[in-house]
Amino acid sequence: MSTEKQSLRRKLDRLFVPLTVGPTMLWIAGIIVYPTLKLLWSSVFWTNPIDGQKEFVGLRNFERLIFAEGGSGTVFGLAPDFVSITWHTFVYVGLSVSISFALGLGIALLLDKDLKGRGWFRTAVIVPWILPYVMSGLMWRWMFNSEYGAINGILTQSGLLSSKIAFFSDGTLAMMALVIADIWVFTPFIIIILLAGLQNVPEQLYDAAEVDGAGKVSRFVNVTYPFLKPSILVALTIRIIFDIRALDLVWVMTQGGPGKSTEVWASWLYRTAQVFNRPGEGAALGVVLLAVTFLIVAVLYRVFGESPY
Amino acid sequence: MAHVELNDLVKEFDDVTAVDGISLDIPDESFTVFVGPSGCGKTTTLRLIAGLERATDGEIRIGDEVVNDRRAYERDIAMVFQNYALYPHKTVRENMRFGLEQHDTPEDVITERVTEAAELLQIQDLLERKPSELSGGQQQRVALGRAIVRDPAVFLMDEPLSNLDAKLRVQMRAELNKLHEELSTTTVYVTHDQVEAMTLADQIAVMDDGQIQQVGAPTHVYSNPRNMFVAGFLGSPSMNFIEGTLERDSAGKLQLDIGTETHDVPDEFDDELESYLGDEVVLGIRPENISLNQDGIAANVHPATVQVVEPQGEKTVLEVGLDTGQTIKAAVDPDTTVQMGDSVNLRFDRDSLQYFDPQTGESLTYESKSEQKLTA
Amino acid sequence: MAHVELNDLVKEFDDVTAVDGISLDIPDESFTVFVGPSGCGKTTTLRLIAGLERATDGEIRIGDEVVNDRRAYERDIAMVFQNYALYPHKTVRENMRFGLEQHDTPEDVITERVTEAAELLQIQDLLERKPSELSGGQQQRVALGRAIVRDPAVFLMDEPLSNLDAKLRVQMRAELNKLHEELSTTTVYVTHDQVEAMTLADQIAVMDDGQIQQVGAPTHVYSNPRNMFVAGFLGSPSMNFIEGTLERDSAGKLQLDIGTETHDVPDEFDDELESYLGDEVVLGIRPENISLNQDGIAANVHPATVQVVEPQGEKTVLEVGLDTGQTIKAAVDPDTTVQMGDSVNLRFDRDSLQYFDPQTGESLTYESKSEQKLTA
Amino acid sequence: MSTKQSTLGQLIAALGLDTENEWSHVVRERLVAYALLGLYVFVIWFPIYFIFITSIKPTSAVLDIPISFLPTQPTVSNYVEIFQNRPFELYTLNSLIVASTTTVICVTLGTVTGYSFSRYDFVGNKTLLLSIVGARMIPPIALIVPFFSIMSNPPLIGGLTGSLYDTRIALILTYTFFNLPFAVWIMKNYFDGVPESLDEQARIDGCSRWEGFVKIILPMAKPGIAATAILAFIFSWNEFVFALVLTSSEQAQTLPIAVSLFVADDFVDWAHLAAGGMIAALPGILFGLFFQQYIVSGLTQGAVKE
Amino acid sequence: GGNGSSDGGSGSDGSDGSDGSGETTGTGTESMADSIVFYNAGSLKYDPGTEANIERFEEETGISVEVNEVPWNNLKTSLTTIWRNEDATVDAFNGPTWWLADFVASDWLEPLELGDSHMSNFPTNLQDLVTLDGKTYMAPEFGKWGTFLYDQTHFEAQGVSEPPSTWDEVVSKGQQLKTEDTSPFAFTWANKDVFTFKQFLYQAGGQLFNDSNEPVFVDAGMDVMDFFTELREQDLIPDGISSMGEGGTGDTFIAGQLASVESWTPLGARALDADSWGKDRLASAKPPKGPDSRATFQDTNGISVSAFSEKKRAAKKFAKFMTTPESSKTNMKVEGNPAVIPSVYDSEAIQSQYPSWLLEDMKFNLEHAKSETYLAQPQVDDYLSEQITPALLGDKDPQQALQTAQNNIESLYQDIGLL
Ligand SMILES: Nc1ncnc2c1ncn2[C@@H]1O[C@H](COP(=O)(O)OP(=O)(O)OP(=O)(O)O)[C@@H](O)[C@H]1O
Ligand SMILES: Nc1ncnc2c1ncn2[C@@H]1O[C@H](COP(=O)(O)OP(=O)(O)OP(=O)(O)O)[C@@H](O)[C@H]1O
Ligand SMILES: [Mg+2]
Ligand SMILES: [Mg+2]
Repeated sequence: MSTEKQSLRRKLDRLFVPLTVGPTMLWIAGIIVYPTLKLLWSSVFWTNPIDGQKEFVGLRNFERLIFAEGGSGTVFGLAPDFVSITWHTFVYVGLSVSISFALGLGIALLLDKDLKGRGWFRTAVIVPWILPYVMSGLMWRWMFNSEYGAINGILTQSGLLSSKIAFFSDGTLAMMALVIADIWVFTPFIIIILLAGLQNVPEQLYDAAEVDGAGKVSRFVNVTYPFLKPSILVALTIRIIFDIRALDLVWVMTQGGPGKSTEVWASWLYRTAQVFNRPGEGAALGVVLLAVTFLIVAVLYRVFGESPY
Repeated sequence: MAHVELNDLVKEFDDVTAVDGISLDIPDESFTVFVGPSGCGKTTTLRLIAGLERATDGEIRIGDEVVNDRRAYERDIAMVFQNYALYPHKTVRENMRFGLEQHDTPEDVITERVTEAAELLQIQDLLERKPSELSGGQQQRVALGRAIVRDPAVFLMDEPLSNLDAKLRVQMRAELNKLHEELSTTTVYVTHDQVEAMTLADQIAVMDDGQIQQVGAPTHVYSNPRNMFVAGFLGSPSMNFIEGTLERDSAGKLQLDIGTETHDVPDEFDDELESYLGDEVVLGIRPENISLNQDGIAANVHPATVQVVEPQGEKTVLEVGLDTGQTIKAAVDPDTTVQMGDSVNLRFDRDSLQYFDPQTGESLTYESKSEQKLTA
Repeated sequence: MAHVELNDLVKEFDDVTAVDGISLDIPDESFTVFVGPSGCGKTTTLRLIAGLERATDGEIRIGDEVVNDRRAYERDIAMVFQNYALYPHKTVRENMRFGLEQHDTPEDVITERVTEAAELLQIQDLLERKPSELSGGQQQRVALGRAIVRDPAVFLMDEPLSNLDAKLRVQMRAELNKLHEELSTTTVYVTHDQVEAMTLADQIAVMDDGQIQQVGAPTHVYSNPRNMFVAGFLGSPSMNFIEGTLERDSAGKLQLDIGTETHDVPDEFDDELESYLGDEVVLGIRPENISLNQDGIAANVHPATVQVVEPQGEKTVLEVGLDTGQTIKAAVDPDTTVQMGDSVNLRFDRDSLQYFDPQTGESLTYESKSEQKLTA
Repeated sequence: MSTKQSTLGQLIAALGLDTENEWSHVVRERLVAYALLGLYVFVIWFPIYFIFITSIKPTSAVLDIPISFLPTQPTVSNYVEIFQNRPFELYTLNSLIVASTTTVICVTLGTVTGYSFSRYDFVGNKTLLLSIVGARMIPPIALIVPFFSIMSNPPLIGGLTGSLYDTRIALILTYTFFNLPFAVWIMKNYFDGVPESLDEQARIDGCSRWEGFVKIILPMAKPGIAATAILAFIFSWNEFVFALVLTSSEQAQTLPIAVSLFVADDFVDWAHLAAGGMIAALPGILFGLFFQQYIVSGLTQGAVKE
Repeated sequence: GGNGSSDGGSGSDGSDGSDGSGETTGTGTESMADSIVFYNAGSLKYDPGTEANIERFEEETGISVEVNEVPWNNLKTSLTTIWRNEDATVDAFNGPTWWLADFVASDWLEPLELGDSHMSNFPTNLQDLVTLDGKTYMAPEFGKWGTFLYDQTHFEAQGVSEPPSTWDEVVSKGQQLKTEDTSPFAFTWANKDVFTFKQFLYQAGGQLFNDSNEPVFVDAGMDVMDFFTELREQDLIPDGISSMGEGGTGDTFIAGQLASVESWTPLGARALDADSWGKDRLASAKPPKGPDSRATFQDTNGISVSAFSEKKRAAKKFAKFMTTPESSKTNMKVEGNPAVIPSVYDSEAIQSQYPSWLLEDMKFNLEHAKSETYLAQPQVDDYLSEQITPALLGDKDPQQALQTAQNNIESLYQDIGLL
């Protein structure tokens, strides 16, 4: 090898980290800095939705969103909207993430087995995620349709129910429909991330654990789980981040209704910023969401954030 | 504690037959050592006993039960893996505790046993480290520790001392010996270290190519190999083989024509060898049974030239060229003053001679020698 | 090809000092063997030379260049890792080819070298397998093969034969020897196998606790240990140490009072030992330098009782209790007929005696013995 | 064993369910696995089936009660009608281009950056990683307006490109921004599970960091890369809000927009919607089937595990 | 923020002055562009009438129209985003009248200057709706307002000969019309709850706001609530009204499960085409009279031109063209969209296509439809919706719900400086 080539090679090698990290940082920074600053900036302004007049209000947007300005129906001085929408979000995200995680983990473990035809199973299992969310949302709206939906069809035609259920007229049922759709759509994501993570578990450790007398559960806890942790972290974090700001399904299926019973943070933000044309409050909500997400991720990091080696 | 029985055990991987019909009885409380060349199927056999591989054919019994379909964790065994297989995310202590916890051992017993084992293995100071922070030998000791804290029906150990230095290895060997004397747990042990095999084993099983070549007490197998493979495999440097044609000398005594010289066959082998008269026969003699005879010619003394002198500390190995042209090895006293090029006379210890059929490799004198031993 | 120089090399992990100020000259074309107890820092030293760890302090030179800041790939070394580190997704062949491809070796050379190495290592039939389909010893041979196909400035080998059986190990040792003779590549080798160390090394470096205790030609170090650690570490079973008080007997000759008996100090040590008169001194004698003297009492013959008889094939190790109560080991002829409980007389070979300061562990006779050797 | 085996026997053997060659517990587990997977697949495919059934019903029969779950009078008229009106090939093409370009960028940058984050303890490693992931925590909905203005008047490169509004490039840039942080993060976590001793061996074999990374580590990171790629692809494939705001015509509109165009203000035409939905789903399904072997092998060709 | 509207005025005077003069004088710096970009809500597939008219426009003027289809739910978002960035991407769009107030207040729309001759085609209530501060901002294209349709076969079968003409009759005849499979009455619901409410509010003589922007709907709203409560309690409307989106109502009606229905869509046209329906079965009527009138809610769609457009002349030309009587007729012919020009109903082509009783009722509705343009429409509607939905479902006291809504809206208006 010529010395020239060699010194180039050395130079490139020394630049490995800058060259691998640099472009990504630039890319992200280039496209994030402005919008982020803009978000923070907007959150301390109040824009009149009518004439677009801007006014610096400091933290008043936050105050208004989170704390009730006196008045009735407040919980611990928090705005009733904030409380109820937070609760909906919590229910929606909590239920759909936990159920789809459990389901996804189970399926990933099954698919990790040495099964013939698992390739087809894997593809079949991913499909719900490939469909456009809008399409999925509409599909579930159709499934849950009070008259012609398949769910009502099955329930009544099989004689399980005598009359049809109007899923979208009842807050709880509508939320349930949303959660089911969400699980349906996003479980494949969990499956895929966990399935990839499972490939990193050294097989010999299963042997060691078996010899140590570990049954199935113990092997999972003591061998699979430690190696799966990074993937669990990724899966849960991304899943939660997605769900907290998931808009598509809610918007397509219920638009937050009936009433406000399925309004979640994402739809609230969208409504505030885009529909009501109140970018300042929308931005403030965005900042709150950002903080909450950070908090959740920090907790997840705490719990799952160490590598097995 | 339990005896282990292997009946016609076969294990095939896709296109490789790793274990090819092994039958072996491993008595309760015995210490059985597997030896054999690399890739002969030792580890696979251990894994079959452990329940980590499914036998393609044959039967495995532990205690009186056929365990072919029992899972590893149901078999109550402890195993030291050749590649350690430590849990990377657990500390040394946790690695050692784990097996005990799995068997619902009371906390105080766990603590006690782990402390004890750690001391014995000289890893007390490493208990809070992760495996990635340990040296090779330290990792191996942890792997060993993980097994010996247990109180299983069977111990399976796959070259558990291979990465330790000689001194530590002697200590560990002694500890394992003591442990076995105390607990009398049936132990199956794989090693490539002859000394380990000889000193630890109640019975030694020599494997080759997926099959067991010979089983028996270690000294017995060492001095009475059933065939050339076993003879050549055990001992280091390994046994010298000298080919020759069997004939009778003028006095009617059997002798081996080994080219330009002859070698006198001791009388007691007359019966076994008679039928090979005129045939090719292989003479086997271990290097340590060859000594330098500088006094003068006697029976079975062969002149030779020293080609290589290899001091190994406690002994010195000579590579010597016989006048026939063949090179053989002799292990002699380290104080020897012979040098390259010296002419020496080799004396073959007549009690240690072995004869083999060059075609089948079978020992021609196995039965008679074993008898000798037994009657002795 | 290059010489390697370590100057005051230090490597600290968080709270562990793995290498604690090593200085060593590894001459060009030499074969240097590191030995030392498990965890003493051998692997770490190798990794420092390889450039896989960054030295905390000190200097590493390869050729004439300080390479502390050179990357591993720029150092032109080949290394066999203690834990193999084979690429799991590549076949054996690909594993072996890879290093050559990296160095732009022409295709035909690659093919040739890989084929050759595979034959030499007896893994020709395994070339298309993945590492996970190999036995432990086979994997180790692949790891070795991956290094020897290369033609680097320095070979680094970390216990490359630990998982091979004795026979194969002897073969491989010979092959490595041959290879080194042919290529003369500077080689740094870690082993815990004494025989390997003795037979392969031009120079041997005995390490303990991150420091080098002694460097020198293997036989020299074996027979002239600088201190009790080296003396005790080399040799298996290891050297016996007997403590006593130095005094003069009625005849004015130096003797060691070892309790109920005395031991006569050979005259040539008078000079070195004189100053210790009345002090504690440790006598060292290797088991193989003790023989059974059944003829009658002579100088330095000690009566003892056989406690354990351990036949090891080529020799038999006796554990014998001296009348002083101390237990020592003796390696004797395997043909011996002594049995447990027998009373024997031990003869200590007077040329092989060593004396140490019990406080510092330093050999008191090192200089004189080395001189002897050199003048001899 | 007889040479003639029943088809069932052959199937059982092919699936590894014959007790003769396998552990009985393994066979049992496999059976259970097949059963559970079968059930799961059935349940998740049912809605798709129902939509499909809806789409081949005559418009009028869609609202028949009782609902028929079998195709009684199958017709393709809904499809024909849709196709007459919709440039689905364009939407699909847009979706494909946008999603695959985004995927390539994210996987490439994400993999190299993730690797550096996993292996090198450079200054600010933790902070940078945190800020990368943190960047992604801002709810995208809150960024619609800033993004629109960036895209319609790109800073720095604006003079060269002009407005990126209603171009695929705008979508690619946006989606890359959303996916890259995750890609980096997933890959970082994945590389954490690949033993470092292999990097070392590569260096001994004479590989620079680049070479070792490309030749040794990359092939072992296939499962992680596959997962990242799928994530990036599907996210871009499915994204709706930004596609909506940043595009306005079929030169850049993607499939999700196409689907939502079936929803009119005042009524939902289920039959046509179902047909349109099926069409919109088809590229995804075909794509999935086509790449299934890559997905599967990507997800399984792990380093540490066979 | 009082200068919002005045800004709008000066804005159009200043920067857009050349355009304005261009339109009136026919000369100026801007020549007629040869293409414009038109944002259509949803797929043109569902707007074949518009499609036909666009073709005619292109043929006749040589100006090509690039139609960008934007999903209906999101058109407003798209437009808002684009205009907040003062972007010229959009030249014209079609949308509902109730967007106008906000758009105009933000200075995002260009006055159309359609001229009296054009505007006089439309009924005055509609003219008022698209005129703010004396300028016309939208050319009404096609109408949407409640149509009362009923299933004549079912009525006959239950022995009801005449459709109900008052709220009371809805209740009394409802008892007769009710069968196991069929509900007597239904109206659009789901996310259109506010429209539904407003329609009944107008029939009750109420209004959301008075002339000084004060919300004043509680009293009339209570009439509506009482009516609804009665309907619900007597089981005269289907369960789960909140899932009765327009699609749902229409579909259910066509499926024969509703005796009568109030709907905004061209449901009449759809029902006529449906299987097992026909002129004998479908019938229409004027909406039942409430305490005050038979008004319906006016939800007309029209075409507006962006203030940021660089092709305003062509765009305005387009807006005008699309809303001529001829275009209106075409639209109705092709798609069944009720025309917003009364004279169209008298044209021969239309008369021959639709039954005269249907046309008669449509024309009646067009002329009696009511609406309001008010600012911050989405949020106002939201405040209304979140209160009346539970009230209508019986989960909340109606009086309190209405009062809360009114209070909320009032403070909203105070907040944004309207009160
Ligand atoms: N990454 C690490 N972190 C902390 N301590 C370490 C690390 N690597 C090695 N050590 C410690 O440094 C010391 C030297 O280790 P090294 O691997 O060099 O030993 P060795 O001489 O090769 O031993 P062996 O013969 O057992 O392989 C040991 O005590 C070991 O525990
Ligand atoms: N998973 C596998 N797939 C294919 N062949 C295998 C597999 N495991 C082991 N083998 C082969 O089976 C044979 C026996 O392997 P085994 O590991 O039992 O050898 P061993 O006696 O333990 O050797 P060593 O002393 O080298 O560890 C070897 O030839 C090996 O290559
Ligand atoms: Mg093995
Ligand atoms: Mg080491």
